Amino acid sequence: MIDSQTTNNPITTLPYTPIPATLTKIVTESWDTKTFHAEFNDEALKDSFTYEPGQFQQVSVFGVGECTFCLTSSPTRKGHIEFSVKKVGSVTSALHDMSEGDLVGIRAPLGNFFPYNEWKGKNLLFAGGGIGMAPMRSLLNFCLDNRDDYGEITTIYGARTPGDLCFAYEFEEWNSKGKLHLTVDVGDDDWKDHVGHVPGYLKELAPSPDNAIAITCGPPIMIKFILPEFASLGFKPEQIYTTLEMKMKCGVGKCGRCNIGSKLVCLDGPVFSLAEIDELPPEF
Amino acid sequence: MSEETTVLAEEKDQSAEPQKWQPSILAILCNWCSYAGADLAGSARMQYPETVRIVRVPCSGRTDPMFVLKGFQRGFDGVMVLGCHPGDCHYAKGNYYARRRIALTQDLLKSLGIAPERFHFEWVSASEGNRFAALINEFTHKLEELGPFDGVA
Amino acid sequence: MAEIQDKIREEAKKALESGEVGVVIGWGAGSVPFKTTPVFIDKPQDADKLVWNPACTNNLAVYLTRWARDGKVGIVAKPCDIRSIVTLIREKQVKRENVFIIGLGCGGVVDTGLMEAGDVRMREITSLQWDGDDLMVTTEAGAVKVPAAQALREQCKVCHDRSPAISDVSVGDAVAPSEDLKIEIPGLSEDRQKYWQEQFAKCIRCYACRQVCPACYCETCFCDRIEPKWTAKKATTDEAWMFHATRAMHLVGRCIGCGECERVCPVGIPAVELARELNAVAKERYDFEPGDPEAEKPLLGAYKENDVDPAHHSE
Amino acid sequence: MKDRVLLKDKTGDFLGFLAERFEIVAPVERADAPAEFKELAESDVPALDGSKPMMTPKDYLLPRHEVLVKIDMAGGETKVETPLPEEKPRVMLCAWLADAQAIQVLDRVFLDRKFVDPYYSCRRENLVLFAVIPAEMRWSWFSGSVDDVETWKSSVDGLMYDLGDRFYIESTSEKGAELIASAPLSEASETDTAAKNKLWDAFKNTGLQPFAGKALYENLAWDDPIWEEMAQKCIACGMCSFMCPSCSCFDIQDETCGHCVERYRCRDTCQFEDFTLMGHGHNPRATQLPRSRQRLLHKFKYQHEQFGVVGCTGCGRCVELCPVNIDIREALNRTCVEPMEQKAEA
Repeated sequence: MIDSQTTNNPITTLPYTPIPATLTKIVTESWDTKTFHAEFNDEALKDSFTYEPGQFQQVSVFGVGECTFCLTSSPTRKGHIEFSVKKVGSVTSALHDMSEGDLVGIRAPLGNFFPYNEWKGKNLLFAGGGIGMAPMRSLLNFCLDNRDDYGEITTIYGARTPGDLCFAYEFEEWNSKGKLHLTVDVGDDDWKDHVGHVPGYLKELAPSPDNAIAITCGPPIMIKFILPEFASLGFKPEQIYTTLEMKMKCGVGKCGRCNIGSKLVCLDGPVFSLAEIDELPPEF
Repeated sequence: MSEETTVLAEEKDQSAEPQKWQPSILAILCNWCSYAGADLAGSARMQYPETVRIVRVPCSGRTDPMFVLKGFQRGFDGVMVLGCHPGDCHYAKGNYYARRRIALTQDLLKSLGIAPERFHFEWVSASEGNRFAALINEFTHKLEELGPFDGVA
Repeated sequence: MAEIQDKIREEAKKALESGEVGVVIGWGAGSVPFKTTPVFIDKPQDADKLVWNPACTNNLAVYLTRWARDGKVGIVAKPCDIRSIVTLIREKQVKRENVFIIGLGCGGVVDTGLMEAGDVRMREITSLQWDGDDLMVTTEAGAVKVPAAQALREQCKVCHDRSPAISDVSVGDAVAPSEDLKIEIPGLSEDRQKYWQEQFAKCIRCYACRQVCPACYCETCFCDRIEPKWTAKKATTDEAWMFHATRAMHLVGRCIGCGECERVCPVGIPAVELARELNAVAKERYDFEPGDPEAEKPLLGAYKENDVDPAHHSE
Repeated sequence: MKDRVLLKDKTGDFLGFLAERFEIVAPVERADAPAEFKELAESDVPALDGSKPMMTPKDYLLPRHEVLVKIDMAGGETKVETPLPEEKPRVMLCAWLADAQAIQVLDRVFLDRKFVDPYYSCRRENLVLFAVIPAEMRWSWFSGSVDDVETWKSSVDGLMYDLGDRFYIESTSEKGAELIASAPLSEASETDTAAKNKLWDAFKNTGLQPFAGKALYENLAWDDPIWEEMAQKCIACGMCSFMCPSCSCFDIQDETCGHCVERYRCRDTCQFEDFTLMGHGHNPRATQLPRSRQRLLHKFKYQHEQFGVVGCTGCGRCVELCPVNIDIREALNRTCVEPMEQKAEA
């Protein structure tokens, strides 16, 4: 288990208390999505803060409320943390209105993480759609930074239009250290890559399930269609991982709203293998 | 937050007590008459207490009783609603609807045990800048006599 | 009583068999003999599950906005429930042609809380029946007679309209209005501000009062709205004050005084009282009664040029 | 461990003894409303005999409104403050045994998991807990049907049995034994002990249901027609959860006042539509049916799987208070016992 426990991170003793952090950089990813870079104001915490790919955080806009975001940066790249925000509700809108230098509150790291230690020596296949790339980006960059531990690292990333693709500034790295396949539902005049949905593209690329792990994240509709594709390629439920999303308030297993059956997404998740999901009642 | 609630939240905060206590008043004014009346009072440099917080509504008919209740919940000492004289509504009949609603709001406040003097409803036209200032002064005096509102809780 | 119950079942069966309605909403036997529970009968052979007894308290009109939206439903209704239906029709929440009303005359229903405060041992009750003006409580040990004044719900004691205002079929005889008793609420006549503060301090914000109320039909209640946030979710006295005061205001001209909100309140807040007082004013000042089928427009959706002028009231 | 008795006319002395050592938390009588657990002030009249309906002890341990964090942003600086309740020795008197057992469920949620809830823990850590067995059991109780109530005795430090003119005080922990040994109490006679045993048997056998002793968590079905039936009737208020001694779901909200933000928690329930509604509009429990199912499955299945304890302790409040008489006992009988009987017949 990860050791936020042994650090000086107050979340272990005061789990509801947000820690002040400053937005150091705001990157506009698409028309409705921004990525925020934040640094803890407390220098000691800034240095010692550590997390694992797949974990999430609660970000506060004081006076408006708190919202759940995955940590989209990789723990290998220290000093600041990143989270990507799609503008949908009151907190996300308030975040979008903020500027560099503004203050937020952060409670992190929360939840479980991708079992990357068990995946050493394997080929990794990332298949993401839209904002679903955010939780996978942490793991992807982590694996690229520990490149020698893994076999092939292939990414299939799709969005509605070219303008909806996030993290374009990292595509080069993803494609040089691994292999990146981009696709959009609707292209434009400049679009040279694939056009079509992620599940269809996956079928076309037909990666081998041998010694491989597939990680997939995206809108529910994409997940619904991609799972059968993985199955027909020969991926077993134990080889497929995703992160689940539920409404959360506390993030620490108390407030009671993120349960799926007897599992709490905030404590037992957000990372689940398909084998684990198959055991859960169909209520997410 | 909507405009109304923002106003309510901020105004109450700003009206933190000066040395001598002055009653805080929430005044909900129709855009076409009393708000213009207040404007007139202002441009004519008429004196009235600065502890009045004005919320402009398009018509007294827009005055949801919730505005009044929220004012009392937030601790205003008095709430006032001013609209166009009957027959003069910019939208023909908005103030007639307001009339019933406001009358019943008065009754509700009575039922809740809030002194009826803390709520004031009046018709004020755009030309009655004088009267607007006088009404505010009068209402302020009345509230001074009553003393601070001890709140709903 | 038993004959009325038989007639209800018969009418429900007929309406279901003829296909006039797809479902009949009525009361069924409760999980204990002194309670009933709403039932939704959709097969003629199930009509025998309907019951009529002194514990038929629920105002079933609360279900109409959900059930009678797309088709015709039957509803077994007491005169007060019918007043709620009248309001829903007037306010265009339900179409008259979408409800088939099996109307009942009613002398009142019981307040089980009052019975418990008396000497009745709830566990031993086997049935409740009216015996003239008295409530006959049958227990394992024998039968006890409880005078109506001790058993009736407060609202029933002052009920003026004990026969259906409108109905498609009417079951049972007309029932004479009650003598004009008053509801006495201890403490209310003294310091009202303090009284309501004490009451609202108890509120746990479970919203049972709102949910059980046929007149609270809004899709999204003002207090569930995020923007603007009219009341916070927390159960503090001032927020509860805001909730109950606003709800009372929303009920003027809608609340027909069935008292369901008061019955279901787990902490005993007489929530119906504020709306009842306002409606008394509305009756006197505007000659408006929410349960009156003749009143075409909602109270606050109408005006008269010579309405009382509140501006001169406050002078 | 020697059991003792408290003569009711000596209650004042006993409370005085406790007050010197503890903050006393007990149900306090209120006009026209169930008694409420609070720290006993001098003018308060505690309702000690447990005979009347009362609010749950969770209202004390987990207040309906609790400020978690205060954020002061005056002068451009941001100070984040965590106002924790005072830690002090407390004794809680006269919770129904079902309610006291429900505290075990709360403990599992707030103390046992990866994160300890500091607010709950401050009130709970040094709490000595005495439950009451009233002279007469309420009609709605069914504790004996959900669990082996003998095992519940270890969830409390002692039990007070109402024997009419006296309470028989039985200690069930070392802490409890120490306390009653030094308290101003009288010795129990054999008659007292016999009366107490009789009362205990009455509690054990109260409201026994056909589902008693059946492993509900194994038998509650996801696709049972009962969920639809419950959802039809349910008016979606939060009373069953808010009045439940073990329901503990909450919401967190921010409130701004000038330069200050208070972040508080307040009750919430799986019965409300917006409970699981996400910002982008998706709601995994979008209709009443899954919400009705969630309430029962959570108590009888999920919590059992998570903690090995049943979330419902049979206090009967929801049975008594449900505005539309959705009776949890009836639902359990229908979902569990009937299909089992049908299976047996076939």
